[in-house]
Amino acid sequence: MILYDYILSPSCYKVRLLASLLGVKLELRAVDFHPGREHKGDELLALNPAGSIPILVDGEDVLTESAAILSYIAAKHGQNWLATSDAGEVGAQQQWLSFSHRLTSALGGARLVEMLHFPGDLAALQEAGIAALRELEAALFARRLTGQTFLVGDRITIADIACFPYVALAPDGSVSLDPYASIRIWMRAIRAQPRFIEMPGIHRLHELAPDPLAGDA
Amino acid sequence: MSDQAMRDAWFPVGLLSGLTRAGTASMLMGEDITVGLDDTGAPSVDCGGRKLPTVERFGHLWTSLGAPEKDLFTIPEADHPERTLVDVGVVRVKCSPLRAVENFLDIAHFPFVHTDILGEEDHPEVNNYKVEVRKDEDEVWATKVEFYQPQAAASAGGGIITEYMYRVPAPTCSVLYKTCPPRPGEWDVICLFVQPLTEELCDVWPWMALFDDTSTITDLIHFQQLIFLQDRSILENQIPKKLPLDPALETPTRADLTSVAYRRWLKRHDYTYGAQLVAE
Amino acid sequence: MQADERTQWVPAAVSTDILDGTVVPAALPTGPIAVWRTASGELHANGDRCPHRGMRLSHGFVRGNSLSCIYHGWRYGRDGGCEHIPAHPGLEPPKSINCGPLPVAEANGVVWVAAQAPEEAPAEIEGFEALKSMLFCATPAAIAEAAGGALKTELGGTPAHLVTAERTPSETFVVALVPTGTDVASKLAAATALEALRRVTESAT
Amino acid sequence: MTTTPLSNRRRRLTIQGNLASPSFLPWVERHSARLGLFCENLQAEETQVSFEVEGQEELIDALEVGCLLGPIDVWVESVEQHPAPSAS
Repeated sequence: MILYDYILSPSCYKVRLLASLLGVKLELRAVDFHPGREHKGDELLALNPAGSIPILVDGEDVLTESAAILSYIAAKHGQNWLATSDAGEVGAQQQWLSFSHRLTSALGGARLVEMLHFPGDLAALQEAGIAALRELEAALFARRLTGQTFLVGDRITIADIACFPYVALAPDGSVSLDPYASIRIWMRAIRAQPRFIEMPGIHRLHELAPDPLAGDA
Repeated sequence: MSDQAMRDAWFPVGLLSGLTRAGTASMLMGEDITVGLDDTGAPSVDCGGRKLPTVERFGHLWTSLGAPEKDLFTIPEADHPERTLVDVGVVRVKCSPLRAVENFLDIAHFPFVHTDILGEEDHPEVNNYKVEVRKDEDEVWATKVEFYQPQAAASAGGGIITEYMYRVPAPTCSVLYKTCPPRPGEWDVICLFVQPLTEELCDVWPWMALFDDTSTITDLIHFQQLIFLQDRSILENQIPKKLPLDPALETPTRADLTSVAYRRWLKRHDYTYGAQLVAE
Repeated sequence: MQADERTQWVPAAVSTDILDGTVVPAALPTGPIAVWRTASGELHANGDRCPHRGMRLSHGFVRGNSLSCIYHGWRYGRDGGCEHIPAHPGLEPPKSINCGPLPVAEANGVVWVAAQAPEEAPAEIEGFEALKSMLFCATPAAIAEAAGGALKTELGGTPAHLVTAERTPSETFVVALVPTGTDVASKLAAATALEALRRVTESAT
Repeated sequence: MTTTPLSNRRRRLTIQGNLASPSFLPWVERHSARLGLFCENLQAEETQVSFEVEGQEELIDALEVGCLLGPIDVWVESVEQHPAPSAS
């Protein structure tokens, strides 16, 4: 599988993260998104007329929407990362995959304005981002009341991976995560997964590595 | 204290490759500027109807709000024809422009912020190194800086002791010379050029001149953006926002000597835009 | 800040929102703080500023009984004293390098922090426990008014207490308390009602 | 009798520069205390301040580094360390 990738793109990171968690090897093609705007060049527009990344190419299959790519990789390599056939799970998974697009446009939009000089109405993007975070916080709190940590079913799924990066990077768009206790606990549970990988702005949990001083105790 | 010394310094305001006739609205030390090309196609910076002086160098357009006494510094090593010159692009950071430079001069954070790339927790020790202000050039230099790095550059295969030299030739610019794995004896040149928008907001324009025959330009850009963006969440969460010139509420150690030399040099020259003078 | 304000307990977090071995950001009127639990669950609070170079310690990490700064890994113990400086591994740091431990207490499932040690423990509200915290973009007075004139109220049919702390002139930290033993469905209804109260309060502000 | 770690040193620090501000000596003493060090045998003039400290080498180095910057109303030109006679 070839992933057209940008190191600072949270949507590309979703794909790299799921692949890592599933132990799937991706062949990465670095795209000069900023400052080169290579995704708007002829070669990549031929592959994806929408002019966006990520793009996943697997033989004949070409996918350009991150939620679809997550579903595809999970279907091939990690069925338990998808909803079961239970209607409640199917609905919840689709709900959160759609919700992730709101995070992308609101928090991701604020991030592009604040970090990379993209045009946009920052205040409106931040307001929409805060509304989405409050909604997510309320949902995750409700899940905690029933003893659950993740968004769908009783385990981590692609719904969590789809929503995680733009939430974790909200501060890049000057939207604070400090008020959201349930989001913090949920993000920590994702970051604690075996084979979790970082992206700039999302640090690893150093405490999970062996303490270099432990031998001195 | 006046900002005049900083107003007389040169600052990067855009990539030469990105200038347009339409111009781009930007800011320099709190003043609105427009950066672009004039009617003749020459690079131009306008500040409220006033045309500012310009220099084209290192892939960037440079300007000043005042009257610079000195020409913009040079980097002779970067002229080598076999080097790959890399415009990394701009990243906006909500921090003092001086804090962005200070962080660039720091190696002790590598094991915790650039884990498994520029440092690792098992090798955090900072050995003594040499820091001086070179009188003729009036620049801060840190030399014989050595640190263990798991993956020093995009082209690096494994862990090595990397040697660095840091140079501060202008109040918001730093040049890093670093062991070049494919060319023993040569140095890679990695620069951090910072545009002060306000005292607590800056645009950072990293730029590199490397010997690297194996990586693509895009790989090199991604590597540098990866490193720099790992620092962004640190820079935006230091208290206070401005860089303290009085360390009364801080605890610098020998490992912070480059930081202290940089702050001393800022203090000596009244480069205090973005600095906090009295600790609080 | 007045001296008597410094010795006031301020609600900083819900106890169950701070997992063992983690650190979270909070605030006192004196400024931001970091609240953390050791791996075994012991609760601590200190200023949210590493004495080395000012990085917020709430971005750091907890190992065993110590809190480390994410910037350079300086490590602080339960008394706030520096225990280890990675750049100088042979150094035994003096306790005088200190991140400023703060008085901290738990009552009703709420974590209370003060700038200076208060004379008494935080007042218990008999029979209630913390449900959820929420940040309102409103003043404590506006919240009390929207809740019906007092911070003793009901949420979704369940009796509730609201404890509040002004974080900024336009933001208030709120913890809702419901009777101990409230069932899950009623807790959910109370949380939903708290969201509604926030909407009403914020649209009135 | 107290024992001190083997790495302990006793040093005289000599600070030179424009040090006339009355804020400087209290600043040095506060910064020393922050590092767990105690200034003894202090001698102060407008252009030179010197004192002895005893402690771990890296802490004395840290005091030297902190004093190099100092408060905003003084200019420290240099800080030198010399061995000082042992107190014990």
